[in-house]
Formats: sequence, structure tokens, C-alpha cells
Amino acid sequence: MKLLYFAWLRQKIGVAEENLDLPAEIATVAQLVDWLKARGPRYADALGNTKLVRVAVNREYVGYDHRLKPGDEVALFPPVTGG
Amino acid sequence: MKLLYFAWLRQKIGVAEENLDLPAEIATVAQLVDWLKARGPRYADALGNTKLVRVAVNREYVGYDHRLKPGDEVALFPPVTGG
Amino acid sequence: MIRVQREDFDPGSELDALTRGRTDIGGVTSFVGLVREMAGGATIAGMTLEHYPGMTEQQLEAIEAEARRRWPLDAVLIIHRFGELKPGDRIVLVATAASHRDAAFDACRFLIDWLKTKAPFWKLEETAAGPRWVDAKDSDDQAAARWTRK
Amino acid sequence: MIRVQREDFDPGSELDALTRGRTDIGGVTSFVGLVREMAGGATIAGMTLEHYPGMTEQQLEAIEAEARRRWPLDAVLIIHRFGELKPGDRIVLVATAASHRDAAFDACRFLIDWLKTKAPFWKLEETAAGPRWVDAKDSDDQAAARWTRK
Repeated sequence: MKLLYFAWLRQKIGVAEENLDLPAEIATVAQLVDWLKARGPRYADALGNTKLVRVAVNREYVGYDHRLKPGDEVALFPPVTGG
Repeated sequence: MKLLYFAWLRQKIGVAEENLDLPAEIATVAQLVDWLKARGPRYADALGNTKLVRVAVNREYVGYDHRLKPGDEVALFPPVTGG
Repeated sequence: MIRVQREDFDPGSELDALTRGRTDIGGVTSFVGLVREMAGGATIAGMTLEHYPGMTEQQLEAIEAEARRRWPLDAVLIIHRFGELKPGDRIVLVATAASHRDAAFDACRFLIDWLKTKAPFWKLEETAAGPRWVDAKDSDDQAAARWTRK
Repeated sequence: MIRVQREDFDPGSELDALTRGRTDIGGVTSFVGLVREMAGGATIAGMTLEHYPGMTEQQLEAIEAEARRRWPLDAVLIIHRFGELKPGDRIVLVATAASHRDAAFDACRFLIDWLKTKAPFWKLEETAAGPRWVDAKDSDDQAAARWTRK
């Protein structure tokens, strides 16, 4: 699965983009985030406060209960600050 | 007293500006308007519906009870439609 | 700053001048009013804007001063034309600059709403049936009344 | 129409293009957002705007479409920059054209309010104490919430 990180989430995790093979039991965004947090301290730090983590799947905002499909592009990022 | 008329009020009265010597008993805008209406049918037509007649004295909006002073510039015009 | 003029204006250079060399302005809201070809159910060939020289400027200055009292504004510009205009021509520009966008938006709308009910301008439209003076709109009175302080 | 670009833009020519040759537009409201030198209590030397290419455009298009559903608009333009910006630089232009000014004003403000909470951009400010990511503002969430349909 293709994962994208932006802004301070990208800086904390240390990469902008990665392709990860997810365990079969990961079905939702919430499960993905929990699995990522267990991958190491950088992920745990970046994703510790999920109030500050927005999720887009295939470039559309989704909630944490959104179900993932193979081939999805999942982006994790802080609340936006443009304009 | 210097009197100015604008827009359809000017067209109905037939002049843009005139200097008139007012009788001494005319103290307020309301008295001035009544006196003008009695001057002839053009004035009576132009000033017939005072809901459509705005008054400015020395370039400031005033009400009909405003007291006139010698040398005032009095303007009568319809509700404005700029912008 | 206010200007009452017969000539057209260039919104781009006017807006540039408002913010040039400044680094304290967060946003500029502007409104440009244009002559519409269809007005009040008729096609118009053009219009003439009459005004009251002297009082017009004085009223616009008073409206600008009122906006500056109500909102923290870094810059205000009102340009209003008079004379003969054709469909598509610019009539008026109102622009407000502020640190924050809420002040810029509110003040800009206030200025155009108040200007429409207070600045002494009158529109004479040329229609196929002859010239006709535009009636003041209740909707403009209501828009201005939004800003009346209780 | 939406554009996401690194380069600066010229508000004057953009606004001209919006209304050129048209006689059905009564008013154009626009908002230009600029980089402020003082932000969050610190002086900033500049900022970098990061975005999510692809999603940014898609979100801005969705926001434009929503505005067109809500108001009768003759034209909509959103330009948003990314990359490195200095104090005083333009960040964003939002412009709306309509027959009547209420629609133009409401839609313009809706667009900037929604854009600020939905379009994936992130500001990294350069301060004397080093770079710092701008926090999302509660006031922006509240501004966007004004437009939530009940």
C-alpha cells in the first residue's frame, strides 16, 4: 500500500512516501494507524495524537472507520493551514 | 438661498440650481418644501411625494424639521442609486 | 482614500498600490461593480451617472471614516465613476486591507452597502423605451440596515 | 477555475480576464491573501507552503463546485501558490463574479473559509528561533462552520 506523509508528520516519520505490505488483518484506517504506531518510536511520536492526524484515501478525506482496499493511496497529514 | 435639484427632481422642476429669496417666516426644511410646492405645478409634481425627496443642507443629510440659516446650500433629490 | 472620477480605473494597479511595500497586511478584499446589460427586465444601451459634486466626496469620506472606526483597517480605497457608461463598464471599486480577513470582508461589504444608500449618485438608464431613472431598491435599504448599530 | 502554482500571479489581469467581454456580470468580489511579517507573535523571514499535488487541485475543484451549487455565479477563480514566499508576497486569490453583489460576497467568503480548512496546504514559517509549522486555528474552523448546512 502506498503511504504519503506531509508537513510535520513527514518530518517526524522521516520519509515523504513509502510502500508497505500490510498484514491481511488490517481492514480500516484506524487499524492502519495503530499498526504504524507499533512500527517504531518515530511513527508513535508522529501519530500519537490522532486529533492532529487527518487521513485521505485516494485524495479524498475519510474517517478512521473507512475500509481500505488494495492499491489505495493513503495520506496522513496534520490539519491544513493554507489560504 | 441657494437651491440644488438632482436626477428626476431636477428634470421635473426644470432647473438644476436657483437662488431664491425666501419669505422670512420659512424656518425649516418642511416649510421650504411646502413653499416650493406652492410656486407652481412643476414644483408641486416634483415634490408631491416627500417620501421620495431627500434633503441635504450644506452637503449633509438633514430631516424635514432641520432649521435653515441664511446662506445655506439646500439640495433636494430622490433616493440615491449609485454603487 | 476616495476618488470620484469620470475616467475608468485599473483595479490591478489600484490594488497593487494599496499593499506595495507593506508586510503587515494579511488580506485585501475588493468589490468591483459593473454595468449590466439586462437591468430591471429591460436591455439597456448605457447609463448616465449623475452625482452631487462636493457632497459625494464628503459622503464617501464619512463612510470610509465610519468603516475605519468599526474595523482595524490598514487601507481603504473607494473609486466611483460618474458620467456615461456602457454595459460591461466598471462603475465602482471598493477595497479594504487588514491584518485579518474577517475585518477586510466585513468592512468591504459595509462600504458598498452604505455607499449604495448614502452616496449621492443617480443612474439614468437608456432603454429601448427611452431613458428611465433607476428606482432605489428596498433590498439595498435592507442591506444597509444590517450595519445599523443597535 | 482553479490553479495551484509556484509562480506569483497578477490580480489585475486575472480579474480582467474574468469579466472581459461580458455584460451580464454585476459585481466581482475578490480576496487576496498575503504573507504577514508578524505572525503568531514572531517576526518571520519567510515561509514555505507545502501541498499535496493532485489532492489539492481536487479539493479546490470540489470547493468551487460547492460554491456554484449554493450561489448563482457567473465566474469563479481560485489561485493558490506553493513553495517559498517572503513577507508581502501574495499567497492566494479568490474571486467570484455574479449578477448581484450578495452572491459574489457570500461565495467569495465561503471559498476562502472552506479552502483554509479543506485544501491540503501546510505553512512552515522561518522565525529567528528556527522553522515552525503553523498550527491550524480554531477561528478558521469556526469560520468554516458558518457555512455548514443545517
